[in-house]
Amino acid sequence: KDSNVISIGVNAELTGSIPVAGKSCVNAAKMAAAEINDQGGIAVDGKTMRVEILAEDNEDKAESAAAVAQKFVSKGVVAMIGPNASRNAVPAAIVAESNKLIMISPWSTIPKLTEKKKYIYRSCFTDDFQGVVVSSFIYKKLKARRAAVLFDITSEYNKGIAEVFKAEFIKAGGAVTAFESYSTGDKDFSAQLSKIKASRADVLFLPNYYNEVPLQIQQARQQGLKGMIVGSDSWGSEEILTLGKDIMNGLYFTTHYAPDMATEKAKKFIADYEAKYGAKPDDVAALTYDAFGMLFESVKKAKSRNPENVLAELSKLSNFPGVTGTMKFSSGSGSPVKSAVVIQIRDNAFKYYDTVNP
Amino acid sequence: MIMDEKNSTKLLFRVNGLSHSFGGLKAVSNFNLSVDSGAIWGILGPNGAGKTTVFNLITGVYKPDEGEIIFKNEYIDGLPSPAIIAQGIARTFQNIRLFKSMSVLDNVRTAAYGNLSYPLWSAVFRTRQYHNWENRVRGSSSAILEKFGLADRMHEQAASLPYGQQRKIELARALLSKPELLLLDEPGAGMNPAELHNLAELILWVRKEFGVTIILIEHRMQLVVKLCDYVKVLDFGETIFDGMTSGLGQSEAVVKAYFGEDQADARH
Amino acid sequence: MGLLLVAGFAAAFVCDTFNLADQYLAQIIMYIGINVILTVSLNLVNGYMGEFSVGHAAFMAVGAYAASFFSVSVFPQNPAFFPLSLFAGGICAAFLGFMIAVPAFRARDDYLAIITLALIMITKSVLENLPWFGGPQGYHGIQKYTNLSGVYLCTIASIMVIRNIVYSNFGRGIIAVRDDEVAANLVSVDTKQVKILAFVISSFFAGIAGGLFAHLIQFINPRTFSILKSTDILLMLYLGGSGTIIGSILGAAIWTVLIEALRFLGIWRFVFAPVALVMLMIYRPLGIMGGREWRLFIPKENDHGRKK
Amino acid sequence: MIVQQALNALQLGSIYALIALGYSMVYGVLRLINFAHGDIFMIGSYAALFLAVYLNMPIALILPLAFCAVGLLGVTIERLAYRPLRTAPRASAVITALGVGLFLETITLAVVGPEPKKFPALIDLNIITIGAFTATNIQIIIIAVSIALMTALDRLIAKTKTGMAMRALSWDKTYAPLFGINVDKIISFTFAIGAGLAAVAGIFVGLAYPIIDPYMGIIVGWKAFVSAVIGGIGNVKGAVVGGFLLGAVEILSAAFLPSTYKDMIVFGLLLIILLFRPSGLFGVPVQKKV
Amino acid sequence: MLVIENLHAGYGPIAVLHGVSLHVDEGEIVTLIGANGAGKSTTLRTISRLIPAASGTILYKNENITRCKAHEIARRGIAHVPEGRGIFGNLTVIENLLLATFANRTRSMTSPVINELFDMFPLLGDRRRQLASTLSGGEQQILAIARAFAADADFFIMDEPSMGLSPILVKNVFSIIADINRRGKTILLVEQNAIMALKYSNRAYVLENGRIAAEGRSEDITANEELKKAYLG
Ligand SMILES: Nc1ncnc2c1ncn2[C@@H]1O[C@H](COP(=O)(O)OP(=O)(O)OP(=O)(O)O)[C@@H](O)[C@H]1O
Ligand SMILES: Nc1ncnc2c1ncn2[C@@H]1O[C@H](COP(=O)(O)OP(=O)(O)OP(=O)(O)O)[C@@H](O)[C@H]1O
Ligand SMILES: [Mg+2]
Ligand SMILES: [Mg+2]
Repeated sequence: KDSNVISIGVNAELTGSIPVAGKSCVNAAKMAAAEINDQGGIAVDGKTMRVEILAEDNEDKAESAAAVAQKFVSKGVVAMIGPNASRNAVPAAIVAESNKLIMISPWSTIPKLTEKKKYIYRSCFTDDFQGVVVSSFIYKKLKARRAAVLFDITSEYNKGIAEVFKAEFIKAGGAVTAFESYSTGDKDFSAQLSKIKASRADVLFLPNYYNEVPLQIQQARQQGLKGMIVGSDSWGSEEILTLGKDIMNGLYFTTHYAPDMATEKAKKFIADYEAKYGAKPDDVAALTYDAFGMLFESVKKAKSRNPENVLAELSKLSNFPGVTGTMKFSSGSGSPVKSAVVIQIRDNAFKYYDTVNP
Repeated sequence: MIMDEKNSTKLLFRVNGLSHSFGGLKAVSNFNLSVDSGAIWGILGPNGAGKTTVFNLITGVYKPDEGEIIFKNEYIDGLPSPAIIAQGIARTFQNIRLFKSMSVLDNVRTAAYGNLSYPLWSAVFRTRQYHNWENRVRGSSSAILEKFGLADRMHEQAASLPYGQQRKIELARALLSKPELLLLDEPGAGMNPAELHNLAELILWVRKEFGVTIILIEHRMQLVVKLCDYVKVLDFGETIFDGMTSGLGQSEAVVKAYFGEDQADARH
Repeated sequence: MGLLLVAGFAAAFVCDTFNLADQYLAQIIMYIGINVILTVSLNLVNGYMGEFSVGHAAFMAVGAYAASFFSVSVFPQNPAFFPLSLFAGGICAAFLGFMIAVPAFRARDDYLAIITLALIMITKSVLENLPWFGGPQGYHGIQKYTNLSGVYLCTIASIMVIRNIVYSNFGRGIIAVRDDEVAANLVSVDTKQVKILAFVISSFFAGIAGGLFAHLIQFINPRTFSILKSTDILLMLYLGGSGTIIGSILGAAIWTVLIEALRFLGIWRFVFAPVALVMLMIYRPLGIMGGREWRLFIPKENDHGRKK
Repeated sequence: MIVQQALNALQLGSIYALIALGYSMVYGVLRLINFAHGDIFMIGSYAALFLAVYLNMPIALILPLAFCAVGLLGVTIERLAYRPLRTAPRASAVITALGVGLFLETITLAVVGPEPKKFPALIDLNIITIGAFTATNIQIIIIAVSIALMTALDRLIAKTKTGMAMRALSWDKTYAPLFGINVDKIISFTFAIGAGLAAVAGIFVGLAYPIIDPYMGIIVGWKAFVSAVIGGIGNVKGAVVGGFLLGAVEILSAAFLPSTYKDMIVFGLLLIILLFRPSGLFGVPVQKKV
Repeated sequence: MLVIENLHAGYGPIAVLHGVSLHVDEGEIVTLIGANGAGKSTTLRTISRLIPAASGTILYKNENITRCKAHEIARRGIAHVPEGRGIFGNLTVIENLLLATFANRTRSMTSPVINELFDMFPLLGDRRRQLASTLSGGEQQILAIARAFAADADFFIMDEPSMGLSPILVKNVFSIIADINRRGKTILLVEQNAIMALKYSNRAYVLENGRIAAEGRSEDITANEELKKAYLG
């Protein structure tokens, strides 16, 4: 073990069903490390140390995610960033917690991830919060009373948020007229969409990944579905614009940050990322970058690599100015309190529309 | 209970009015046979007459459309094959069917499955019961193989042996289940006259040694003449001759359908 | 031999009790053990019986969910009850194996592949829709009861049981079904019974492996038990060589270690690994062991020094 | 509604059927479940994307070119990976196929990157509306071309000597050369046609569902395999009927039953079909005389 | 017409033929006899290249065909009735016959040709649309023989054509063999029904353990007491 580096593990889905997320995560991680190293590193234990990234592929498999976490424990990393999908984050978190390894998941939104855990953090908000946000947006802002949902039932994120939304929307007084599902990899949604059409919903909520959403919208329009369509943070990759083109215009989704309203810090991040990788950062990249930001901040404050010291600082973090908004941790929870934004797609670009605070 | 109609000799096996068709083709119709203990019966007939089908019906490969099959005073028609075999009927196949990946010994031993007398857990924990039974089966299998002159090739893969020896393995396998009735489907196919001679000796010896009753299907008259006490000749599923072997040549129908006019020539 | 086994257990037990082994190493060893159980048990159906089942992920899933259900909700939260939960999981999986054996009587060959594929899809869909187990969000709150000695015991037990079955009258029946099912029937092998037996035993151990897996990872979700899990097991089985126990063990160990060791290659290991696999299949179609069994796994009474 | 859904089912079914044909043909000749076939279909989609975006070709050129290029890929795969295994146990070949599939996926992932790609609109979309019923010209083209291709293939297999040779090989390869059949050639031909049809399906998927990614072949591949089996694997008519049936069941079960249970219903139905017709709808049970 | 010199062949590591030399002249019927496992079928399989020759040469019509592929040999006009029949069970009887014309590009299967075959073998005529796998053993054997004629070859290799046939059909088959021989076809025959075969053939070879042990005119072989005892019973 090199005694003069701060090693940080990245537990990412480089192969398997969400390789894009894995790649963004590793990209952002490398960028964050390079930035801090360009500044000379971080002063800890009386020395200035460079940051070293150990990125490992977890194949988008629970057991591999756990194995990678265990490997990082053996290697004595200071902290682990990732995994991103909840199905991998949860088992990795179990390993991390029992081995006292700090873990920050950029993207896992399942509420259970951080419950009753001391060492587990995340840089995104949870499904619960987002479900409320989407529901109130549709109910209050769009003034819609009849909503339909189409979601991927085999994916924990999609199903989780769809259910929270349904409960919230009904609680608010609306009606969920159709609650339809499909399986990952399906390409034809015509049957579900015509049921949705027949249910006379005003709004369709699609809490699905950006690589599927354009297909769904295209087919919805072909079926003659004319109402508004709303999405969640899983839309938050500009790829969705390339894939969907015009049909995306006018639609809303909730997410972590809006590029056009971004802070200086965020603008710089976006520009740097684009310069380095030739593509706009997606939400995984931004959240990973923030996970690193929070971690670096805590290490700096603790002036130590000792996990317990770092953890003490991390848990106290308040008003951390991240790319994806300002975050703070309170009451011992590893889930940050942060605001969500609503974005509207206009002229083939993400445009800030509204901010929702917790 | 079916009463023994005949006299002193014991009736072992009886088939009454057996019929079977494939689609529109009536492969076997109204086939009757009564076999006494210890006899050797031959079933003859032109190609496609339905002989193999009769064996398949007896051993439960096909279910008869009509008719009954009675073995040792019990109806066996409609039973699944393993149950029929376990009653004491064994057979060989027109095209040799050995278990290719198994050793000669294992091929033969497999036929003891029907008499299995230890439970699964006994095998898992290798109890005394397991060892006793396995030793017994191994003993009787090697004994049979020994008698067939195959003892030295016992552990070789069955498929690598020459044709003639494979036929013997099949016969040995059939005998392991201690059958009372043995059905042989063209055992002499592909053998030269000298080998046929040896085969006949072997079958006679098997009858004596194991006390089995035999029904065989055969086209090689040399074998039929030497072995069979009685023959039955089928043509288009119908019986055209039924009686002592010696009477075969006298039946005009048989000569016409089976031997062809120049009978002497065919009876080599 | 017996001594060796006891020593192995003692070593595992000591490591567990005093937390001696490196946790990462221990984790990988346990994965290997679980994979060996899966591979050896699949071998019974795919190797010895010569069918092509792809349903092991489903049996594993049922074992995992059932064992977790028992350990979380039925029995007291105490490791002492873990063997019971594990066994219950195995039984549930075995029951599913029994159910699938019935259509398997009728379909043969590649239709069995399809039936078992359907089984995976249905099992996964059921688990996604059952509210009690968390659906796609997964089953949480499982305790870590799986340890080295547990995995060791189960692995050895599965190997011994399958070895003893294969080299018994039942095993000859199973192999006879592979070589010639019709002929097997006609030399008194009850092929229905044989198939039920093979399926039930095979899925029982897959269920055990699932239970161990669940209590190691402490979290399971339906996606873990997708068709990809089955293909992994298939790859391990045929990599080592089906129809031999040593082949299954080697296949599981090599594949697990290789994928783990080459993790740093990222995507590229899944470019190279298949190429290596295809090359191996071409030059050794029967897998690494080439159909040869290790003497250790042939019971004394069956060992004839196999002439080539 | 039902007419509308039927049309949707036909479109999905055509695609399944085209891919299922490749499975079935290869299976028919080699008794090999070519698990790489779904990935060949994916390559077909990418090949068309390449031709359209980088070489700016029109659809009329892309279809035949992609057919040939991917057909050649099929032949190459057979040549390199499957031919050496022709006498090996069947399972080795199946595992090799799994390996080839995995290779095709990851090499695509590594080379073109994991980001999904937008498939260009090669045909201008026209929506035809008659009352409440809407159809698109793309739907109609897909269905028509698929049916034409399948009919041609069925004729080929049932009526020509080559077709007969293909069927003969599935029964026995050792003795086939005795009758002047060039086994290698027939097998290569089979792979070429099967892979070519998969490429056509790949293009059609691109047209109908214009987002493609390196993993798109997995699910569709399995489903096409299921179609082939429902119909009776090794049987061309069966593959077509199986494909349409699966498309119909998927669409109709999602349309008229709770869509959460879709997979359960689809695969449950498959189980039931196989329970009552263990060799598939059109499969002739393999009868070997005892 | 066919000259084999010092042929060695076998199955993988197992050597079966240890230097077989024989020749068949145009218009002849030559019989090859020998005990089970002597290597008769192996010899025939090597000629039609179902298995490769390890060494030695095979000349057909003065051309070396030792390295030709099996389908090329068939297309040169050598028809092989294999042991175990090798019929295609999933094709119908008529399709089996049609397929055999693959070997002869110039011959399209017109109905007169098929009808001629069905006239020759009436047993098949009744079953022309039946799947070959469901034929009885003897029917399959007849189909295998008929199929060899479909390609209109010049040279026929027949491996135990009478196996499993009833006496009447055995005679029938032999008379057909004699008949096509009269029409100028050459035949190499392996038969266990040696007496019958020798009666119809011009010359014969005796194969023992992969070597030619004796050869001569058929009458001489029949008369040889020693051979008679070993092979003719
Ligand atoms: N499964 C089947 N489907 C259709 N026809 C069949 C089937 N099995 C047998 N047959 C037909 O039934 C008839 C009787 O067949 P079988 O095998 O019993 O004849 P065999 O008397 O044994 O003839 P051989 O002496 O040639 O073996 C034949 O004409 C055959 O074509
Ligand atoms: N596929 C094979 N693999 C290995 N050995 C074989 C194979 N086929 C035949 N043999 C062996 O080759 C030897 C010669 O066999 P061959 O079939 O040529 O004999 P044959 O003279 O035709 O005998 P038969 O009268 O039984 O047909 C035998 O010892 C046999 O065991
Ligand atoms: Mg017969
Ligand atoms: Mg021979």
